[in-house]
Amino acid sequence: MRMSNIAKQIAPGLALQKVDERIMTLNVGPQHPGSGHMRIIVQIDGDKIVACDPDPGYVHRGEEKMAEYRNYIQNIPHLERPVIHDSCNILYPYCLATEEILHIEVPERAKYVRVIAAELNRCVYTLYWLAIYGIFLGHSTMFMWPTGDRELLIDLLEKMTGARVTHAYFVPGGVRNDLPANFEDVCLRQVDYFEKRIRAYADIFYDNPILISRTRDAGTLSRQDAVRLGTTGSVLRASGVDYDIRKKEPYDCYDSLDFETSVLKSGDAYARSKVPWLDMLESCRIIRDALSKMPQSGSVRVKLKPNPKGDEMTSYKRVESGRGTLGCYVVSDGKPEPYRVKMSVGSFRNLISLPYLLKGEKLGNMPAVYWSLNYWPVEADR
Amino acid sequence: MADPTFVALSVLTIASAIAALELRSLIYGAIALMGTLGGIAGFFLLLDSPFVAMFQIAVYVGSIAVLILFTVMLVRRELIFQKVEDTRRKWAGIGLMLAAMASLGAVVISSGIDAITTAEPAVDFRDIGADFLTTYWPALIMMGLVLAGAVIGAMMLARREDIENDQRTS
Amino acid sequence: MGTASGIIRALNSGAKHLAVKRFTLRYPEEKLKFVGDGYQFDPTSGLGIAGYKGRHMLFHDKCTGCQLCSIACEGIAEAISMVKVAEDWKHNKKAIMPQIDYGKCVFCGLCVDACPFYALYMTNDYELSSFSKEGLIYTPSQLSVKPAISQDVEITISERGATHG
Amino acid sequence: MSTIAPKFKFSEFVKSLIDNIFWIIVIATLVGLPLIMIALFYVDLPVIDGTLVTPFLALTWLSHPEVALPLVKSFMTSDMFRIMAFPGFGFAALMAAGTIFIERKMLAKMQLRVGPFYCGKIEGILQLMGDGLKLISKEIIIPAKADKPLFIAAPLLFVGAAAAFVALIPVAPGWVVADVDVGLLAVFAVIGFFPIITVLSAWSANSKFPFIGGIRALYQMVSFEIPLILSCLGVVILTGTLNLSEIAASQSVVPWIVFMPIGAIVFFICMLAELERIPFDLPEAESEIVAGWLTEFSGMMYGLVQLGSYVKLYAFSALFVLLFLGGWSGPEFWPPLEQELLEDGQTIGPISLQFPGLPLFSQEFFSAVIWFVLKTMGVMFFVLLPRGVFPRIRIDMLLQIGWYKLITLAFVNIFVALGLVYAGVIGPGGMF
Amino acid sequence: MTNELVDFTLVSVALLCIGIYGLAVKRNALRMLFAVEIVINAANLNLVAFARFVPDSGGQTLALFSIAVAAAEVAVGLGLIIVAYRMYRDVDVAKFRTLRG
Amino acid sequence: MVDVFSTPIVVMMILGAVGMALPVINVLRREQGSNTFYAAIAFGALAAAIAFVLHQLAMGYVSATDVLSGDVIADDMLGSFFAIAMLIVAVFTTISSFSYMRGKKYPAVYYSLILLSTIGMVMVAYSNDLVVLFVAWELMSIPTYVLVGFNKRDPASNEAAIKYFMFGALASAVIIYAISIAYGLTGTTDIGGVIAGLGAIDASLVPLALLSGGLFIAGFGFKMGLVPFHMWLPDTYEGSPPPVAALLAAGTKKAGFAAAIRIVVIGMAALSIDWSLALAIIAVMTMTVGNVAAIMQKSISRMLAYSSIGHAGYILIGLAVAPYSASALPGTLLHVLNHAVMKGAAFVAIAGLVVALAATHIEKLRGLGRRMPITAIGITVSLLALAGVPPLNGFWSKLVLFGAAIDAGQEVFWGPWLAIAGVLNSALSLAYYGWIIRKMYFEDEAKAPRVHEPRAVVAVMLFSIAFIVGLGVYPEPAIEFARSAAPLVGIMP
Amino acid sequence: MADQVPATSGDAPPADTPPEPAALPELDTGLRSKLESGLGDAVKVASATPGRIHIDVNSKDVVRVAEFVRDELGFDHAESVTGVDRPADSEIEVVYHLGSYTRPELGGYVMAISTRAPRQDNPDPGNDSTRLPTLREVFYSVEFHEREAFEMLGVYFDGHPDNRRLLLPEDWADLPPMRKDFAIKGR
Repeated sequence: MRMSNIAKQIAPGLALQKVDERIMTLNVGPQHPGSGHMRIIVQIDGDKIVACDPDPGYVHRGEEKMAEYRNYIQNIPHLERPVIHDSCNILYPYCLATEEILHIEVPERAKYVRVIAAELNRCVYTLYWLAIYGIFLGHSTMFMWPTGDRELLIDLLEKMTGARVTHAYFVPGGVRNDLPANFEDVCLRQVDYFEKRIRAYADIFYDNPILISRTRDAGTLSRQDAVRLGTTGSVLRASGVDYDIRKKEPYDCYDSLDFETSVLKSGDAYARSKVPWLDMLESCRIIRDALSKMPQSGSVRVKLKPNPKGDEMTSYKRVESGRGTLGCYVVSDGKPEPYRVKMSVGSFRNLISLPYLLKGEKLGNMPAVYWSLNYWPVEADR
Repeated sequence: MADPTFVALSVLTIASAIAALELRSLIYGAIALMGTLGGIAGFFLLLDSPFVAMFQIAVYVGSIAVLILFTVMLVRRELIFQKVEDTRRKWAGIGLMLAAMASLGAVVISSGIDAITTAEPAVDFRDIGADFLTTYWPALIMMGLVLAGAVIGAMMLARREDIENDQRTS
Repeated sequence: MGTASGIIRALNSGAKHLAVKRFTLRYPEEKLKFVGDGYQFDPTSGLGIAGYKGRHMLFHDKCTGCQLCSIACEGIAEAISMVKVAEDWKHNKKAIMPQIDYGKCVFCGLCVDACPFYALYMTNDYELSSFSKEGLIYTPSQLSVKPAISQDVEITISERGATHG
Repeated sequence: MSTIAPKFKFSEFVKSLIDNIFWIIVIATLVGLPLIMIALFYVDLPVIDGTLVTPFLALTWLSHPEVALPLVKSFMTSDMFRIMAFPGFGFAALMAAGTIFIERKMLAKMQLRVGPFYCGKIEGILQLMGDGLKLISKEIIIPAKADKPLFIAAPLLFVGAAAAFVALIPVAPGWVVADVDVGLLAVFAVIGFFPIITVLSAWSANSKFPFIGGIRALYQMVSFEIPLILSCLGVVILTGTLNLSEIAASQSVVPWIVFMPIGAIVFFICMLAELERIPFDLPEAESEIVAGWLTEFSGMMYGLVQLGSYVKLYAFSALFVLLFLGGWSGPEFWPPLEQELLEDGQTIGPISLQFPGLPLFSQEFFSAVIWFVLKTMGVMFFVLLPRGVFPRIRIDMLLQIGWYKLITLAFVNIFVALGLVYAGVIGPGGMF
Repeated sequence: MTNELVDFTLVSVALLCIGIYGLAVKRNALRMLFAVEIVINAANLNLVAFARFVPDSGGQTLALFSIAVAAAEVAVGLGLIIVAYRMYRDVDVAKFRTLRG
Repeated sequence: MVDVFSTPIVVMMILGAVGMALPVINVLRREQGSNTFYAAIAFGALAAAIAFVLHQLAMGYVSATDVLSGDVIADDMLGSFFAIAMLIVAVFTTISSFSYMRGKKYPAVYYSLILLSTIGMVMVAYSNDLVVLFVAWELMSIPTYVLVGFNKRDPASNEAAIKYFMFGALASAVIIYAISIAYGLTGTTDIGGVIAGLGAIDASLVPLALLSGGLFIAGFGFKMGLVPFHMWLPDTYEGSPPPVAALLAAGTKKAGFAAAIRIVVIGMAALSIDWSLALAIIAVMTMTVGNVAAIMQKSISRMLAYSSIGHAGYILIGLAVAPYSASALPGTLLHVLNHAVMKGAAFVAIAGLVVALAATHIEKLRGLGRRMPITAIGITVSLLALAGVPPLNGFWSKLVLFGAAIDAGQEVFWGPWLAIAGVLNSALSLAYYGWIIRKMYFEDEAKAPRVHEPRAVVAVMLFSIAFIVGLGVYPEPAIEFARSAAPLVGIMP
Repeated sequence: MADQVPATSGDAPPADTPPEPAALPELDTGLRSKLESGLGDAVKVASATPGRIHIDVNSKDVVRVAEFVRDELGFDHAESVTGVDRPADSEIEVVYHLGSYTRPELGGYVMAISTRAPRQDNPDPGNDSTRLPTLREVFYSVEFHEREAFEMLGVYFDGHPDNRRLLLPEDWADLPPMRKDFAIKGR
């Protein structure tokens, strides 16, 4: 494998020294409505982007450092903070890794409950992302519909976990509480309706000719470059790489469930925006399947020693979150607190491709391409 | 003697013509030029030629002034406010202008042109259209060629060659 | 002509939604109904009981002042502090009980998990806003009062769309 | 307690307001009225119907309907009324306000939410007034390096240009502020002002995002003006006049949209672009350039621009109605009132009711206005609808649509019109 | 008709002189363009005024032609000025001094 | 109404259709290059136009010169004469651009603009109405503004274009002002009507009529390069691409004379005012300034520019003495034709120099006789003809002109003095022309290799040598043609 | 503090005795043998579980090992770059987690390459001896990860084209925050 020519194309950093006077430097900055909690320094020549330098870190809060001071259980409410919409999934690899360190086997029912919660949470996250994608493209209905339909799933999660967004539901050894009574019926009904709703997005959004012409061929990432840049999740799958941790390295009960991974070939912003939507449809399928295969009774949590200590070992576990592969590397030195916790997050990995994708695009494509990376600034900063 | 509207219009027109040339900021100069053009359109209305007046506004204000403003805005900001001129040359020019104005004015006033009056109704703008299509059709075709040539030429001139049109070079 | 038909379909879809029921929850007038009484924890089985994690409720007759809730909170939000109460309980010689600062609490419920004596539960009350920071600090005696809440609305799904009541 | 105004109490605020109003009334009554009377003593008052009007007489007339109604009627035919109120700016502003309300409610409905709800008890009908009050009371912030005169003048000019546009729109036969022979050309002359105002305001703010937005607005407006004009030419060819009233009157049988659907579509799309409505709202694309050329406007300056743009929306919709939908023509709503009802009044049992000066307006007028308003509202609905359905398009796509597709379609439309004229179907000397 | 022909002609003459003054004195290419526009407008005013007093449609026709021609002229002139600005970063005609024989 | 199949309309249609088609073809073909393709199309159109004009002349469809016909466009001999001259110049320009434009961008735009400008020149010559004249004048001018500044990367070209544009725009503004006054005085825009009207105006309006005439002279004088209005000319000719300079010097300038003959001469004759003395003074000034300044130039294109100013002076002699001598206007026309060919050939030769040597400085001409023999011969012949050396055509036209001036001496005392000034100036000009020839042939560079001469330039050179020498040897048909084309203005009421 | 009192509820007996390490699948053993045969002494396998292999590499060899892993074993991207401060050994460990997209059979496999740089107690990021060769030329995807490790632990990656701050503020003047001797306030 030879070295990519990307390395030569992207100048080291952005030459922020005095450039030609007709090149305008825009701070699509933390206070600009088109960036989220980060800054993209964009240099434009007319309407064309000549260089771009992402500048994350505005919401960096040192979660990894904080995790070194708290024991394995106390870390849970902290580590879910980076992506409160996807809090189950971001806790998932931490719990898996901790279970490996503490040598815990999770009960069977807990695995299914975890999967249901994780899939619901993935949909919650994806809807939020989709809503912002809609408003970035100037499609206000696509902002309102997902935020409204998200309520259905938040409602379900609230019934399960007792909180609407920051669930703190997963713990090493299972989940914190069992499902409420009659949950399966409610869940099936709402998920069915939810699937109907998101299928209705096709007419107004995904099949909308204006949207298609706007996002087709915008920020195209070839399969080769997607691999080389180490992108993940929907960005990777939109470029035609069939890679999903749920299939490749099935955790908990994913190997017993029936679902497909959604892969598109074209690698442009349109494909990147469509893959999460297809994923949501698959999530509905997974939830229904998991509900039917779930053991009806049984414990959902292994009792732990108070203040458990792990072995002196490392563990690296991965799950598929809403933004791609989410890895957690836990180093234990035999104390109740982890020695080092490192989250390898999809947003951060996808950010590398932003300067590459935006170079040469029109300024009008900037929000479309940027947000199609499935980027969540808080998660990238951690 | 002239009526107040006329006096107001002429003051507006001439003052803004002077302002267009003398104001420090080019932007305000361009706006003053728009004042002149609008004043001329007002004269056209006074002269019962609404068609020409509207055409004047539509073309001059709608396109020429926009073009000028656009060009002015492309210019560096400090240049917009820069005013370089030779003082002696300026005063000589003013003197020359006043002399020319006086002599030409004298010629006009003494020429007995004010004897020309008319009581006939103004020309209907439909006649102009008829003229365009009957008598002056070669001129109309040439006008089209002029505009086409100007557009082709201006596009050729204004196109920037340093921007390559392809999006990415990979 | 794919463009034209796509545009017409989009317009049609938009127009059709004019007849779909509104989803909005009109919050001050309507309040969402939650499952159960709130989040509780059963220390013997080590499992929680599903419920909303709202304001806490403290049973003075069960609290021993063991500080486990406060210690559990220490690494998380540091919202719980143990304060003296002017009460005389046999099982609580030190007469200290948790006082919770809802300006800091993240409602994770780990304090409830930590309490071995069923003394601390969570209720469905989430309307805790106050004009001052002091108003957010709930003393043990405030925590002992069961909040009076009326929550009546649920998502209902019908032919014409989902709606809140 | 608020940290900004720690001693603030709402009741005291209301009390102070009431105090102010009380003292204003007292002073006005005790000082102002005598002053006015003294002043009136020295003013030459007009003679109406052979009687010298005195202030007292004028007041008595107002209470007498037979005298007052003709006075009102004559006032209604005055130029001032036309400019300020009925076919002019007041009417347009009312329509614009209605449009804003409808837009918000309709968009909310489409997006499965409620929209403005609380202000005004009934479905938030007073929300617009609330917003207006808020905008008026907000501080107007002018950027330090801005070109102040231009920056302040731009919103005013914008509203002025919109009002000038409205002045050219006839609402009913004879009800137009300025009945210009070259009305359509005048409309285009007025439209030509908008890009200049936009680009000047953008430049004067001396900020990057407004400048980019202004340049985008300039591109968009200038490039869509051409197909806009061309799409109207078909109508001009068929009617043979530029006067908007005559154009509207020429469609009493069949509206031109029947013969020229292509022209109508082109005009509609160009209209969306000229109005900077979604999907052509590039100058205000908030995810790219914050709020485009409106970024630096605050308080009532922003409010004025919004007012101007909605007045412009009304004017464009009305122009569409006049050009393609037959203007005010339509079947009358109710038969004309009987003559004796007007003269003798209605006798119900022992009481006979007199309606002196009842027909302030004729039935035709009412019918025309209602049809016109209905049609305009219909067009506005279609202008508002895309906002809920389409995303924003990109500037290169926009220019391509404008320069290639729409101009071609507009020429097709012209040839259709020419064909109709030469075939003798319609037009001067034709069927209609 | 309260206005007389001579009034219009005087205004036109004044504009002509102002325009020629501007062309003679100003060194800014854009200002020179302004001056040219002023002269053309003076001529147009004359044409329409005479056309009103003759009365004849020819003057208005010529005025329309001249307005359109002026638009073309301005387009080309601004193109040239933009090209010059890109090269010299200035719009001062006196700074364009490549050709001095 | 104008006949659709009359000469000017057909020429306009041919050239206009092709001129509009070129950019469209360019857009459709989606490419930049292929200069030869567009040049061939343009050349074909011009050749067809010339052929049509000649055909119309030969078949006798063209009426005699008649200003008072009342039509907006006159299909007459005067127009056809100028049309032939200008079409020849346009052909020269096009052919020399074969080599000059090689490898440059936007060839389609370039040739399209040349064709449009040519239409303008031809229509100026044919127009019989002030409206048409004005529009044609603009059609002639506006494309040349772009053409002069065609080398966008070249500061000289751009500066030349801006100067030319400023003066050109002022000229057209002045012309339309003059038209407005003439229209106001006579109430018509028909040239015949204007002339008739000016002949019959009130005495009190005469100052205004004079103002109008003066403005006309000023406006046309800008294009013709008469002396007070000549400042732009050297810079522009030097900075612009040499083929375009040929078009300007030999084409648009002559269109100015055509317009002047149509309006000034005839109109002023009708005004019966002694304006010819003013023209004569301008003529003398122009030729003197041009020739004296030309001596001091270091660049050959600048020298030719000043020389063309001088020639404007010679041509103006004809206009000045037109009322007093029947052979004045034929002389003018003849010199216009000859000067078009001579100056066109000279500038085309410079274009060849620029292509081959990339230089126009006089010192670079050393040894040109050996390095580029055909170009050198062409330059030599055309320069000699410009100087009026006997066996060449320039001699005959100058002879007719000066003869007319002497002839006019019977009526006005200054006529012979004009001739004397002309002869002196010709002698003066021979000095610097000779200097160039000396540089080319007698100051030999030691080891100068032979340079490849562009084939297109060679073709033009051969044609112009043939034309110059041919007309020099056998001038009768040209003189006869000019005599038939010249309008009769000498008849004073 | 936290280790005195149990933070979790329940007093159930701990899950005692770590389970026996399962036999490694064939893929793992194959990879391991390839590594050892291809690189010899340069790598030391620290741990291997199903789907994971963790190798220790000297900083001199890391580029060579990475190229071998990329070209021979087919790992084509880096998932994360973790810096671990080891004040006890006076070293800083940097762990590259590598995955593969192009080889389907390696989809569930993660290879961790661990290397160590000397640690200084008074760090001067970028100018002291805490340096490692960059792997950016081998795996383009480590660009931002290495920037993060640079600012968080003060490991300067020689040859990285863009050793700038990424997440921390530009004026951060304290210790690199992920080092163990950088203490959170109040702890």
